[in-house]
Amino acid sequence: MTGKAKLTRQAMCDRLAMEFQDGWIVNLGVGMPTLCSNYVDESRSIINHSENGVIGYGPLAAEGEEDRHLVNAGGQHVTSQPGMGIVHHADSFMIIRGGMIDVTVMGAYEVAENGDFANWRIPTRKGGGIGGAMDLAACAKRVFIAMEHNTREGAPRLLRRCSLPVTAPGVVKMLVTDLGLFQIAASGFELLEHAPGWSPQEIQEQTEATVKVSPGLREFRFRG
Amino acid sequence: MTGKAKLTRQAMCDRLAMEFQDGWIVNLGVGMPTLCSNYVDESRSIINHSENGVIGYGPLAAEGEEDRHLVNAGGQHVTSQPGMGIVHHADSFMIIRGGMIDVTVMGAYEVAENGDFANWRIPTRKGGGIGGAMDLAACAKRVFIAMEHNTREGAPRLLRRCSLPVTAPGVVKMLVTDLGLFQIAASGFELLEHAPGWSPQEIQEQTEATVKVSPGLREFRFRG
Amino acid sequence: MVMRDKVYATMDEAVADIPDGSTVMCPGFSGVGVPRNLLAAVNRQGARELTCISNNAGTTDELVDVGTLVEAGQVKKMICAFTAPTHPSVISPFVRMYNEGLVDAELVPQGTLAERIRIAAAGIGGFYTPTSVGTELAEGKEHRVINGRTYVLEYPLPADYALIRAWKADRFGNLQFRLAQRNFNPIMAMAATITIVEVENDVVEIGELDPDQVHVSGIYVDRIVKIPEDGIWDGAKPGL
Amino acid sequence: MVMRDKVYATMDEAVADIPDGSTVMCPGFSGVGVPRNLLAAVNRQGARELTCISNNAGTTDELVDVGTLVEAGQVKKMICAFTAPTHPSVISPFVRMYNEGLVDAELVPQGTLAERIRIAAAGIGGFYTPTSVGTELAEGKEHRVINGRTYVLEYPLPADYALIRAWKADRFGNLQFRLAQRNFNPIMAMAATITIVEVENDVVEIGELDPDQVHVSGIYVDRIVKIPEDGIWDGAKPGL
Repeated sequence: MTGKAKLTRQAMCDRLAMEFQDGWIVNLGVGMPTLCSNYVDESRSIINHSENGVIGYGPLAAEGEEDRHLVNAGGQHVTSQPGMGIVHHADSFMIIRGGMIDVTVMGAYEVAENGDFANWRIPTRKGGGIGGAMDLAACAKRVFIAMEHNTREGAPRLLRRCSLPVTAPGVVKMLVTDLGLFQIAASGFELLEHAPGWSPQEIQEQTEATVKVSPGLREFRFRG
Repeated sequence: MTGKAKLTRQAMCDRLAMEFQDGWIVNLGVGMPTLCSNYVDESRSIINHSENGVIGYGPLAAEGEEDRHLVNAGGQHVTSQPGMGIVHHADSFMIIRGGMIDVTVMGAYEVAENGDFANWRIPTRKGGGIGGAMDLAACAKRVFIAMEHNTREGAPRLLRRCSLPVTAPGVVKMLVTDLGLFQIAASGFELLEHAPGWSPQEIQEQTEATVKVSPGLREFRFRG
Repeated sequence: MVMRDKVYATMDEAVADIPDGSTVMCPGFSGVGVPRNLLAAVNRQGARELTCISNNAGTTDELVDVGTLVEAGQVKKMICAFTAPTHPSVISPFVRMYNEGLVDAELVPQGTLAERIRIAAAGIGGFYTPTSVGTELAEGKEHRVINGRTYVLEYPLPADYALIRAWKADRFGNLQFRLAQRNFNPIMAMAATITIVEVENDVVEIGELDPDQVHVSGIYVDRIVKIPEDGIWDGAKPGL
Repeated sequence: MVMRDKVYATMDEAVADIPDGSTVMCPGFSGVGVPRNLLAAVNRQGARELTCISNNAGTTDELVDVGTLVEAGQVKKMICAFTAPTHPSVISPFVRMYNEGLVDAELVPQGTLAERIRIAAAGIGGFYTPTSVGTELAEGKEHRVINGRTYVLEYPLPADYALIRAWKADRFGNLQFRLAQRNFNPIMAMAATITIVEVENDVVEIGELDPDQVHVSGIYVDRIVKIPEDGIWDGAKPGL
């Protein structure tokens, strides 16, 4: 392992959020992905959707100003925003299964070059935590993943095939790690942007799957 | 045909309405069945449900006092009533298919001794008019029918088997005609109450199916 | 952050791009909640070979409804819960044309119609309903016994366009309906690719509707038009 | 005409008849809309061998939720969307007992859970969903390709009782929810045989709620209890 700096979680999520297009409906998974909401391009209309049926909520509530009835899917208190609307859980998943979510951003344990990903179960532990992940993964128009490039022990997470039970097969379109931004095409992982100071070769060394280098490879873009 | 008086439509529907029990949710079909709502036992809570998602509406609106947004399934303007609630069409049929309707009252062309009835299609004419009848017939806890005992031409309508395409098989529990009140049991039509002046024998003569006479046979009960 | 403003100036602009051959959802029940102004605009616009999904196929009265499009020869097929008149003597334009073979139709029980529309919006591939079992309409459909009860399999009914009549809206497209006006409007608004709304009452600023009292989220709505003073109203105009 | 008054004086009276072996729906999501007072009453009442349907199986905090019943040994089986902790270090009573084989569980994707509850209320025998296709959870389930997409068949999830937390109610049982409190509450209220509601705000007279703004019709509600001053509130009490 090199001692070079890796991307912060906030930088990773800001970068994904730059991909959100005007008019998109966005569902941000629990944990790191919620950081995507910190990057807001004021010229774009981005609608936040949460599994519990809150459509169009605003930023996190400041401490002491929480509305006890208003939380996102991660249980964080969020703020009310003009144009917000509420539906019940079955109607909320009509939105998800109906294909209205333009992008869902989730964390993962593993992502494979065929677009499979795994984030709900570790076979050595009993049970699993699915929540809305399988519905979102199967039905959102795009699945983006934000995760560390390697496990804490340094094992690779960008694999030829997932070793863990998958959440949905073949759905991941874009992936950000602390080493760069990737898209998944028919040919597998393609490195679009590399963390400053990290060469494609160095990133390949941290990766089990083959990393193809995009013809337009550039340095990682930070919130500007 | 005899010249004896038959029951009026209002008397027929009042009689069925006497069967409505406290707490029942009632769906009244277009036409004659809507007359059932004229008989109101003030001590009973009867909730009117209409296919268009109006739950708990009140009596017909007086002329000049119609609310243009409030109609029942027959397109009649009805009145608002305390406790009323509105749902959309899919949720309205959740109520119906979900088995929440204690009784549906409908008109029919024919009723058979096995509980089949027909009210949606005449094979000599193209097309049919189903509306909510098939959902109600298949899913309400009880199906009551109100209809004339014979066709205008004098042909019987209480049959051994329906000659017309059925709306639902084996569902009719109670039937009122202008000659009396019947229940349908495993053994077929059972005459419970006869129109004044009509003997069971005379009623049988107007009927194709066998009419069993109830041990408790009595004269038809009018609104008291 | 901004939310999109979806207000169009006229009914005609809002329906201008509906091409021939489209599938169009037309809500309304017993004359209430019918998008009469949008239907009149589609009639003027002239799109043909339409498949229309609606509870009924038009009445015999003078008001604009889906039957207006049928009578004008714009409709190839109706998908609805009534293809014959309730009274044999009441012959709507649709009934006459259907009897003459000038328009096709698919007859669907009303609850099945509503749920087929809902599952089109809900991303569900099919559902098992007890409705129609044992009738002519179930012939040829897949039957299945689940927990001792017999059901038939029904499939989703999506559409390219939904024409919606709402009571109130905000400029983002959050909608409210009044009383029996609701009927098929919310589920059709959710099931169509493009949803176009005519509004009886005010189109208010974003933020003026209580989020707990939104009947259809604006994420489902694409175009909004306020019914003009000289538009088609049912009875008295709201607030007058 | 009268409408039934369904108000009960206490939580304990409202849950007194829940027998051992019942299936009980427990809504709530991220700690909001959880029927904490009714769950506390069921805990006092002591019904055992319960099957509970809930998004999750309880948290590690001190607040009463379905996990309270699990920890007390009242629950035989959980049907929920989480049977493992999100963070391996956060071991709720349920997780510990599940790992030790003291409680059974069925793991269901959240959208499938919601729709299975809804179709139980809707009289539908089953539905085809794309969710879970290609995963371990779809193994052994019937698959079907409809219009080129693969779905799995899922069945209804009914219950004997639903414990509901609402914002407002009238005495007939028409309910309103506030913001994210809505979550599973409406569909569970509709799907259970007996629906029991704890109300945060006022229980108002019949006729005081706007019919257009009723989130659950009173026809689905059997018992209503106002949360008492010394009941279990989330944060500050409403209106205070």
